[in-house]
Amino acid sequence: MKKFLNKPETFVDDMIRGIMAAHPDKLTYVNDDLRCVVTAKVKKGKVGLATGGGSGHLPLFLGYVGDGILDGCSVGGVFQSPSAEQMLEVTKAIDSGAGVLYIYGNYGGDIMNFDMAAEMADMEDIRVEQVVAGEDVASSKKGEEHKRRGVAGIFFVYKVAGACAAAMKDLDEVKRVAMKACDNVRTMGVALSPCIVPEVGKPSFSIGEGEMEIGMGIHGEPGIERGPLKSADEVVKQMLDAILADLPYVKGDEVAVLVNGLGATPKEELYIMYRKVDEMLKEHGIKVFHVYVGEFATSMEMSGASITLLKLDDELKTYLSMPANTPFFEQVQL
Amino acid sequence: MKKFLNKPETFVDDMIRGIMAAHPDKLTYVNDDLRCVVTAKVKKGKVGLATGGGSGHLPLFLGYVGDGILDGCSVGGVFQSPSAEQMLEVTKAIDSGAGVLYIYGNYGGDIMNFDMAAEMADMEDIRVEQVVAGEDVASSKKGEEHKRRGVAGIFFVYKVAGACAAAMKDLDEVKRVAMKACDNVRTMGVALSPCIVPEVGKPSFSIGEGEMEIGMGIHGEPGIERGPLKSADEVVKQMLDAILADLPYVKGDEVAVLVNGLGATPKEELYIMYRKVDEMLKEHGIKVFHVYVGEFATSMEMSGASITLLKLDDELKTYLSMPANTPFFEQVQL
Amino acid sequence: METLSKKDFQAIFSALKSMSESQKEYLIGLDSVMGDGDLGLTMAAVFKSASEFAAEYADDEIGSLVMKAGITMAKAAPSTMGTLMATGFMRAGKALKGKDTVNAADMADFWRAFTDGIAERGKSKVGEKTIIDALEPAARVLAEQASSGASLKDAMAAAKDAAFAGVEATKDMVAQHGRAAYYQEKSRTAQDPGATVGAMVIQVFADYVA
Amino acid sequence: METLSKKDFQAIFSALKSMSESQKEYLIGLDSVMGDGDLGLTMAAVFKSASEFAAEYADDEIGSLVMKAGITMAKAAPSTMGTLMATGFMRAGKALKGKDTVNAADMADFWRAFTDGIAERGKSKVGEKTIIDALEPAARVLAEQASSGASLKDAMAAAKDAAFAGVEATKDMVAQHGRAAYYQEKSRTAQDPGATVGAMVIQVFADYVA
Ligand SMILES: Nc1ncnc2c1ncn2[C@@H]1O[C@H](COP(=O)(O)OP(=O)(O)O)[C@@H](O)[C@H]1O
Ligand SMILES: Nc1ncnc2c1ncn2[C@@H]1O[C@H](COP(=O)(O)OP(=O)(O)O)[C@@H](O)[C@H]1O
Ligand SMILES: [Mg+2]
Ligand SMILES: [Mg+2]
Ligand SMILES: [Mg+2]
Ligand SMILES: [Mg+2]
Repeated sequence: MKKFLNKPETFVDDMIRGIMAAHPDKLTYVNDDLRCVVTAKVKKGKVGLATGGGSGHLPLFLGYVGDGILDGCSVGGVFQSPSAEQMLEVTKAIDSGAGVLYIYGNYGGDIMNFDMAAEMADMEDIRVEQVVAGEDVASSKKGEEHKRRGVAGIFFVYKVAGACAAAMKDLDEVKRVAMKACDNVRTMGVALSPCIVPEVGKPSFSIGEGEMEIGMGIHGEPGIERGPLKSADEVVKQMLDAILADLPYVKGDEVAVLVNGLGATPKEELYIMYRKVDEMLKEHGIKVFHVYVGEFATSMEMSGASITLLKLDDELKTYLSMPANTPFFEQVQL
Repeated sequence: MKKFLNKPETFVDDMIRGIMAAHPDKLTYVNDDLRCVVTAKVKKGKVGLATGGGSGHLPLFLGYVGDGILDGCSVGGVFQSPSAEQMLEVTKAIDSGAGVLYIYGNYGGDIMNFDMAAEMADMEDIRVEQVVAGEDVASSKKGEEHKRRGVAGIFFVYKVAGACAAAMKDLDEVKRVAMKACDNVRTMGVALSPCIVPEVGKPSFSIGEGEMEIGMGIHGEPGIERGPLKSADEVVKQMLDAILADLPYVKGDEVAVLVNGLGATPKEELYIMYRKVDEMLKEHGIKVFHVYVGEFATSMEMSGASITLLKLDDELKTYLSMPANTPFFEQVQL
Repeated sequence: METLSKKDFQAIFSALKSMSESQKEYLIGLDSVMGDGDLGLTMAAVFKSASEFAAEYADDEIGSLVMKAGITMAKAAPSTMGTLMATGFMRAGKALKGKDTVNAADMADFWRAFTDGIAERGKSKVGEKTIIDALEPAARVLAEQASSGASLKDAMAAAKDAAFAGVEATKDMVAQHGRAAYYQEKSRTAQDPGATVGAMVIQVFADYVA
Repeated sequence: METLSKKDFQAIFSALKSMSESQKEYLIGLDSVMGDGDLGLTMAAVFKSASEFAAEYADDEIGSLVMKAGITMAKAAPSTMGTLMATGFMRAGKALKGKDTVNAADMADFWRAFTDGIAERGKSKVGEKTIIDALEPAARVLAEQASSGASLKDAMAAAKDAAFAGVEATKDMVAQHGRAAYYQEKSRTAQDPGATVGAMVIQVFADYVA
């Protein structure tokens, strides 16, 4: 294991300390607990947006806390859910009367704890609604969308819901927009190499030299095909064909695209992949509204990538275009 | 070699095609040559800022072409200089009468070609000035600063010079500000693993399991110490001690900090490193004005990091704070 | 002992703490087979905090004692079983809302709410190799016993037997939830640690009223 | 032949093209030892474009013919030697500015400017195992010969010998520039490809005036 760290046990807390030290004007934490991260400037009367999840996926999850997106995030150990208690503390800190929306990925531990947190928040008279993002088409077949893992596509859900909340809409409206994004987003990933959880110290799985695994999850959950690494164009075609067929996205649709690196894969390669995405979307008569390329949801030093499409209507376009500003993500008005 | 690519020979061109396809509103190219990248909106009367260098370092170099920073970039093969001809074409495209400033790293091929391009531009009556960035304290000893490699610190030179040009200052003034940044910036890097040049297909050097190399260059140039990988705090201390002693940065100074990932190193680890940077700067009584953490100058999938300090005065603070917006780097007014 | 008062519940929480301490190593071992081995630690933490909370509890109402003990547990340990155990007690407490005494019928309500709360939170049901495989048979037996007029003592004894039978049954189930589910078919022969803890908790109640 | 006209320079560029084609494989081989092996290709490309440009050149002035041939070269090949060769011709052309004929003294100025231009651009000097090790002795000899009134033919013949002696000398130098420099002490025994090309170019001039 070659990592810059002090002790595996302090990996997460050292990381958050670094984040807090680097961005004191933007982020802070509550309840004397580094893992209850909230924006430094809670906006009165605005619906609060909270997320949470395991560490090891930066900029997920806490990286989207900031102006125009999320207000708070509870942080778990590497690949572990934060506790309901931490979620509750974040909820209390970011509620300013308009209620709080939880947006998080479809993982057992997270669901259980967010459910629990919502129940506890209810006891404290804070209205909480929940939206669970799950858009990895490789993780469950069509018809069983509710079983799908949430991966990089959750960025789009954060973005539009965050903009909707920033526009001072009420909780029901923000939830509706978040759910609309969930309904219109699809992702597929491919992994080339594993990553190492610091406290474990060795890779949790292996992919042979010259092999790739299509559909693998960001914690190493099994994919749908392991085989020889193909050319970038072939890999993209296989992934995008599956995404396009799933919603399905059709001629005349307008989409936002996210080509996401899982950690070690350089931007050079992500753009080589996007070249093919662009070519295929043109062939399919699908219009591209905006393109994001970079690391939006990672697995530490895993090498691999994912492709996400978000089908847009005017409302989603408006919210996607609004500015946002966090220590990990800046966007000016599109 | 596990990379998403089609053919090694088309690596760079496929990448640029992807970039152009993703950001057509922001970037374009001239002379029918993908490798002559210029901003989609040249601003009349503004000093043009050009850079250039080998591929494999995204967001260096072309990633800094955009509003508020650079206007053009000639792109070489992986780790190879672009040609003087390409530099000249970029120069012609971005000059709108106020002259052009070249800012590039201290590498033999780049220097030779930029010198040549400047000479050719002169023949076409375009006034060109040059600033060569070299701030890697590990690459040459104090007193021989002119021999130092330019690495991630060039970002700061781009940023302040770009803001100065955007403020419609003249060529001499922009050059003065760029040189001021060069004089006040210092970097030190550490590598944990090599990277693979696509056309070569295998690592150009190796670092043993459990080893690190302090001071290694971003093309694998030898560092100043190879030894067992130490704790993040120890690594940072060794690097920052060298940086602080070099300028030297002293009590009362105000700095901007850049913790840069070389490619495979996750943001989690960069922030663990920053935690120690922050602690040490506090101990030294050095004030931090702004912190950048992320990938600003990479070596494809190399794992490692660099730390850069820029000593600030009011002028540099003003220019650093101004907004910038490229496909790879967005900053709102600080 | 046909009805339990607040004092009895305080004693039960204290007994749960003792149980979790004495069983710590055993639970760590069970959870190490196909889990991360933390179960002994989290159960000790959970019941320590609940017992401390209960000991300080001033009011006579049992419902809110139990519910708030559940909240306390949730704050004490973030792992799966910590959350589920907390959920169970919170829901059981809600079911006992307003009660200063608890009889056999109330106890049946307690465990039904406890079980359903966990099943709902965990999205799990019988046969999926979880704590539900211990709780569901126990809750069902308790309901039968209570409606047929059995004593609290006899009802809880029967529930305990049903719970441990449920634990036995997990030795021929494939895990559908949590870390053990990664092992798929290989998980079949293992005894489920969560079910084991569930039965142990019921046993503490049964032993107290015996 | 005591003076060269524009036509002669056109012929020389044509001869450079032929030379670079016939030496292509040899130069590739030399550059493959400690370089990337492209030198034969870049020299062929550079002199092909220069010769095509020169053949079309209408004016009689030699200075701008040579300088613009240099610019043409710069556009033809991006590698180190492409840039340096282009620089050499551009600077030599500037030195001949306004001249319609070139005598021995002009030729000395040509190679002095050529050599200094490359040394300046490459930040290199004698002894660093580069093309300068062929050019500098040749330029020096030419200056001596010209000032002592030697014929163009004799002066160029002496310069050629000095250049090839310089190439020989690179076989006991450690490379300070370019890819070969990565090899440090191991680079010592190799013959420098850039110096070799430099001497070959001088030879083309010497052969033409012979
Ligand atoms: N979704 C679920 N519903 C009910 N019980 C579950 C569920 N997932 C796991 N369990 C129970 O939790 C036990 C493991 O608890 P614990 O060690 O706390 O898990 P972890 O350490 O993985 O968070 C399992 O033996 C199983 O009985
Ligand atoms: N800085 C320099 N100054 C002068 N000559 C140089 C310099 N660097 C390299 N050379 C010459 O260039 C030759 C290699 O040329 P070339 O094959 O074009 O290089 P590359 O392919 O690495 O760009 C070397 O043999 C050497 O003579
Ligand atoms: Mg466990
Ligand atoms: Mg656990
Ligand atoms: Mg070469
Ligand atoms: Mg070359």
